[in-house]
Amino acid sequence: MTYVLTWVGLMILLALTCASSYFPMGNWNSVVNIGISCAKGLLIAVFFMHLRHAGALLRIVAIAGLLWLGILFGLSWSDFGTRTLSPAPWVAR
Amino acid sequence: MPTTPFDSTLERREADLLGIWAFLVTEVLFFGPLFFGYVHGRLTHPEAFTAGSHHMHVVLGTLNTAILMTSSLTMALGVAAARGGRKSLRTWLVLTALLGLAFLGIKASEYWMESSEVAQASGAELTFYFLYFAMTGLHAVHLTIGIGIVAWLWRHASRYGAAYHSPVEVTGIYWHFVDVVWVFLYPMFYLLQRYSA
Amino acid sequence: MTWLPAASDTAQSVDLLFYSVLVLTGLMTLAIFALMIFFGVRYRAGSPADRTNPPPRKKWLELGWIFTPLAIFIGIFVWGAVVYAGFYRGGPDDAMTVFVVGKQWMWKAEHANGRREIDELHLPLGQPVRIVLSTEDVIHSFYVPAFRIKQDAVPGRYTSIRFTPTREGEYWLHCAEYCGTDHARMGGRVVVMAPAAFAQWLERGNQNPSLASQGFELFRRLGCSGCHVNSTVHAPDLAGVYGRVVHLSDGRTVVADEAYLRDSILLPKRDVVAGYEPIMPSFQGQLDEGQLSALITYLKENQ
Amino acid sequence: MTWGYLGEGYTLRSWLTTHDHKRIAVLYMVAITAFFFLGGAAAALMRMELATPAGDLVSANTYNKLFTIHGVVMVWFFLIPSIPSVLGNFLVPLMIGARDMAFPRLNLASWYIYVLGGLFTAAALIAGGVDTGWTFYTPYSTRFSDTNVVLVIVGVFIVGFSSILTGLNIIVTVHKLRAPGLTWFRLPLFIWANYATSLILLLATPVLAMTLTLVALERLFNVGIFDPALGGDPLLFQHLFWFYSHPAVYIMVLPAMGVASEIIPCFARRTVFGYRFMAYAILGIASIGFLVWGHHMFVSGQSMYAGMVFSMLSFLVAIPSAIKVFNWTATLYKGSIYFSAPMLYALGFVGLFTIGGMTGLILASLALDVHLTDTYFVIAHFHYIMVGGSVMAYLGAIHFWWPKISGRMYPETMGRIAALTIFFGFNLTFFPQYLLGWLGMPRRYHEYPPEFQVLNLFSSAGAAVLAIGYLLPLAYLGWSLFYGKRAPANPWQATGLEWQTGSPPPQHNFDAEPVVTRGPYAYDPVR
Repeated sequence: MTYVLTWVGLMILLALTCASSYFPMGNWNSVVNIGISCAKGLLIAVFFMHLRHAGALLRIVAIAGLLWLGILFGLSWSDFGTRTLSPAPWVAR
Repeated sequence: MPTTPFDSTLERREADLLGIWAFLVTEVLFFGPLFFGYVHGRLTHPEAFTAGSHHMHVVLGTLNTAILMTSSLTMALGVAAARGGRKSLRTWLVLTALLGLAFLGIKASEYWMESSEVAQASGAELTFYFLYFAMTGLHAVHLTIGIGIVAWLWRHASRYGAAYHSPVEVTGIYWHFVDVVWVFLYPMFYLLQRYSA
Repeated sequence: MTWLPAASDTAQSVDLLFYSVLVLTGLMTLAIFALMIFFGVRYRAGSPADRTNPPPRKKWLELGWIFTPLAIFIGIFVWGAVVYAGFYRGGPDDAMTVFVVGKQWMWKAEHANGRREIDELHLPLGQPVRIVLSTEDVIHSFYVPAFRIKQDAVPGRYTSIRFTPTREGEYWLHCAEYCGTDHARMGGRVVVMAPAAFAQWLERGNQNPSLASQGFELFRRLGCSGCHVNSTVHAPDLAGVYGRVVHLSDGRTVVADEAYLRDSILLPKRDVVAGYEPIMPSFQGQLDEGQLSALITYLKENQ
Repeated sequence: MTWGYLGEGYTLRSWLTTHDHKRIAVLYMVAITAFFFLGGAAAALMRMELATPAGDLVSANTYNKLFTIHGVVMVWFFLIPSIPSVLGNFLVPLMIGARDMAFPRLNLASWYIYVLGGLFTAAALIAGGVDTGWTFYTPYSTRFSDTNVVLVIVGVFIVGFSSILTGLNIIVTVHKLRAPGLTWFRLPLFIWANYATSLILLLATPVLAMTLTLVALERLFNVGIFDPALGGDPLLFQHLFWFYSHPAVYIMVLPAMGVASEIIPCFARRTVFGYRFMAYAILGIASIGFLVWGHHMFVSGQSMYAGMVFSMLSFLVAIPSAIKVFNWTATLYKGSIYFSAPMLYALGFVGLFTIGGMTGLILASLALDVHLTDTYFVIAHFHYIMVGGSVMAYLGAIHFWWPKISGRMYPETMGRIAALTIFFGFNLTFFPQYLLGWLGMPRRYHEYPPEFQVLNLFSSAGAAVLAIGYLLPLAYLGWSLFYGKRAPANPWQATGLEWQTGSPPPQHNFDAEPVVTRGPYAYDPVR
């Protein structure tokens, strides 16, 4: 049964993410966390939500939401990310 | 009741699927600003968020994630049962609802335990707690709605069979979405630099 | 209806850009209107015009009116961006700094030598000036139409804008970001004077101590010197800290600029210096913007 | 001459529990007309106040509440629902040969949610109004305003879901219920426009709902992500708000473009010029519209580099709009143009939208925006696009499809007089505001320097003419309901599917399932 296999996969990933947070990896910790969460999300979407044999339309719709969030995060990063580049208000010397 | 605008139930099922997926897009974007606030807070005040995260109960969080993913499994099996017209639909729906309630129970106990810590949080750590309660609270509200719909399906389980089962399928997709949201919330709140706890 | 004077260096370049874009877009608009009227008259119902096979599409025409405007727009964008950068990029650093604090429905300006004024701002002719803005409550926006400059004052941080007055006279000052009941009354006058008259004006008026000395007085009164100046408490020495590269406890390195000093005073636990404990109390809410900028000026000049 | 869907039931209950998309459209039309005149009244009061430099007609607080209610009501209760919910609901099923929307019950729920949101906003108005401006900028809205901000936020939150449901309905209907033979590139441009608008409704409105909730939470429990003392940043709010609000202005103008693309080919008796480019331009506006929100924040403390990124993208979004204006003009070439009332409205729309678009270019350029933002130049710019564009196109659409909606013909001469009055009154009101903006009069000012009085007087006089212009259609369209000539099935010999069924159409829209064999605008010029 593919569903049970998917479930087992999810459990393994859960254990992995929980364990990985106990190894000091600095910024890599959050990268690993996000990666595993995306993997779990993908597993659920493809198997449980039947995107595996869903039409192209449903797949595009599924991705659209995340893509638009990406626009919000990406373009506003152009503000928050570059605030420190332009010199501080008082730069004199 | 006017005749449905569709010619066949197949056409109706496709429309329902497109409808629920379009609705999930709005849900993803509804959670968007909260994730946006979280990312901004995390980048500008890492130490306050880490401190806040250390007050969380990791064991309960991990258990909750396991419970919710199991409920996704039972929901998926329920949808398969509905498609096959099997009687086991009712049992899967009951299991899903019970797991959902278990999740809410653990969540409520966590809230109760953490409410004392929130009192003396201040500055950016207060924002962490606000985001924690706002996001997990909104998730819990969505879960409660999900449990309500599953209960409603359970009462009308006899109606669904191989010919007509789109309500079960639609609820299944909604349930899995709520699970995916929790999958992202769990590491964000519980697993911040656990090694230095 | 007086025409708007161009009283700063930026004003001239903004005017030039505005009139050229106005002419360009005006021509495009008139061309479209002329075409519509011409077609309207020529092809009105019942007119004997030749209507054989109206073209449903023309590939090259449609691509033409995509890429031609695109090229023009990129030109306007670059020109505008270059002039815009002049407001913010640090020009020759002889710019005179004036701290302007927005407070619900008044502008409080303070010159480097401590001379204060409310809803008034005196500036010397021909000398580049940098306005450093902060606000004590909501968002305000420092707007002088004659200089073509506008900059929001955002709570929680400093914002600044840079220009050079080029014409003597009195000009309107407005608040351009809605800030409550008397948003419309929150404004005043900007007076541009000859440099000599300005220097003389700066010395006259209420003689309060210079910003740096006010900062030093605060440095003692609030107890900063208790820990940071040869004391038993293990706290970083602040002499000459401005401009230095600081190594933080979590491995990051930061240049100690005004924003860093400000955040260290208000949110000390955020960027703790390597090798020190986060024991410094936060001064959030005890200092208003004026005192904060005085303290930071003192730290800057205490080389 | 049966009364079609209007004759299906005369009781109030039959109207309030209908699932028929045509009746729901009429319910929406009544509701938004009421809100239009509420917003209009606020605008009239403001223009009267601004006739004199001193703040003598209303107090500063009242003026602030007036422009807030004008903004909130006009944006969320008139402009956003006007064409998608009224004409979209009525025409989308008719134009694609469907019996009804995909989810009829959801459609009715959307109207009730709209009314509920309206009640909350009206309650906020009665309880003393709100003075934060329709933009709700923090920290004024969260900490310093003492008016009932939370009540109006609940109202806007609820009405947001009403437009999400309408958008959802239109998207699923266009995807799943097209008549046989109706491929995507045989769809009328009105459908393309409403489809793209629904995409924006679905992708942008939820962000607004959550952002306003965060403002309400921060106001009630003073905890949140916008307060600098708690490590937040007021610019977070502006990013989130404008991420919704710029696509929202495209929600308001895109359907108007769809209407113009229907009316102009019909009265020029020829196919639209460059159909494919027009369809792609609609999708282009909808997608690039999401990338440009930062141009509202050039002077708000946003970093210089972000300003440049958003300025460049704002110039890109102007390209599809330019394509559409050029195509509308080219559609007149070699046509046989009949200047009926809808045509006057449509040509007025193209003209005023062009002026609005050109001044948008001026505002997109960084250096000019520093001087012009938050002044009356911006007010004139967006009113040229919203009032000159969307409202003119909405009125043109109401006149063009009035035979289909009411089964009656409107009086032609009165229609033309109203169109010209509105065009003249509009220009007299808003063109002086461009000059005021360049001269440096900030927006949302209850008092202003005396030297601006002459231009403000022109503007206030124009507002009076505009008010009369808007009252005319209300009068003669109402009159036409009872005494207007009975409308034939296709009074304009137009080519849309909606003209192949009776007017007003029967409840189930089409007696025989229509089959589509040709492209949308197959007009033969010689009539």
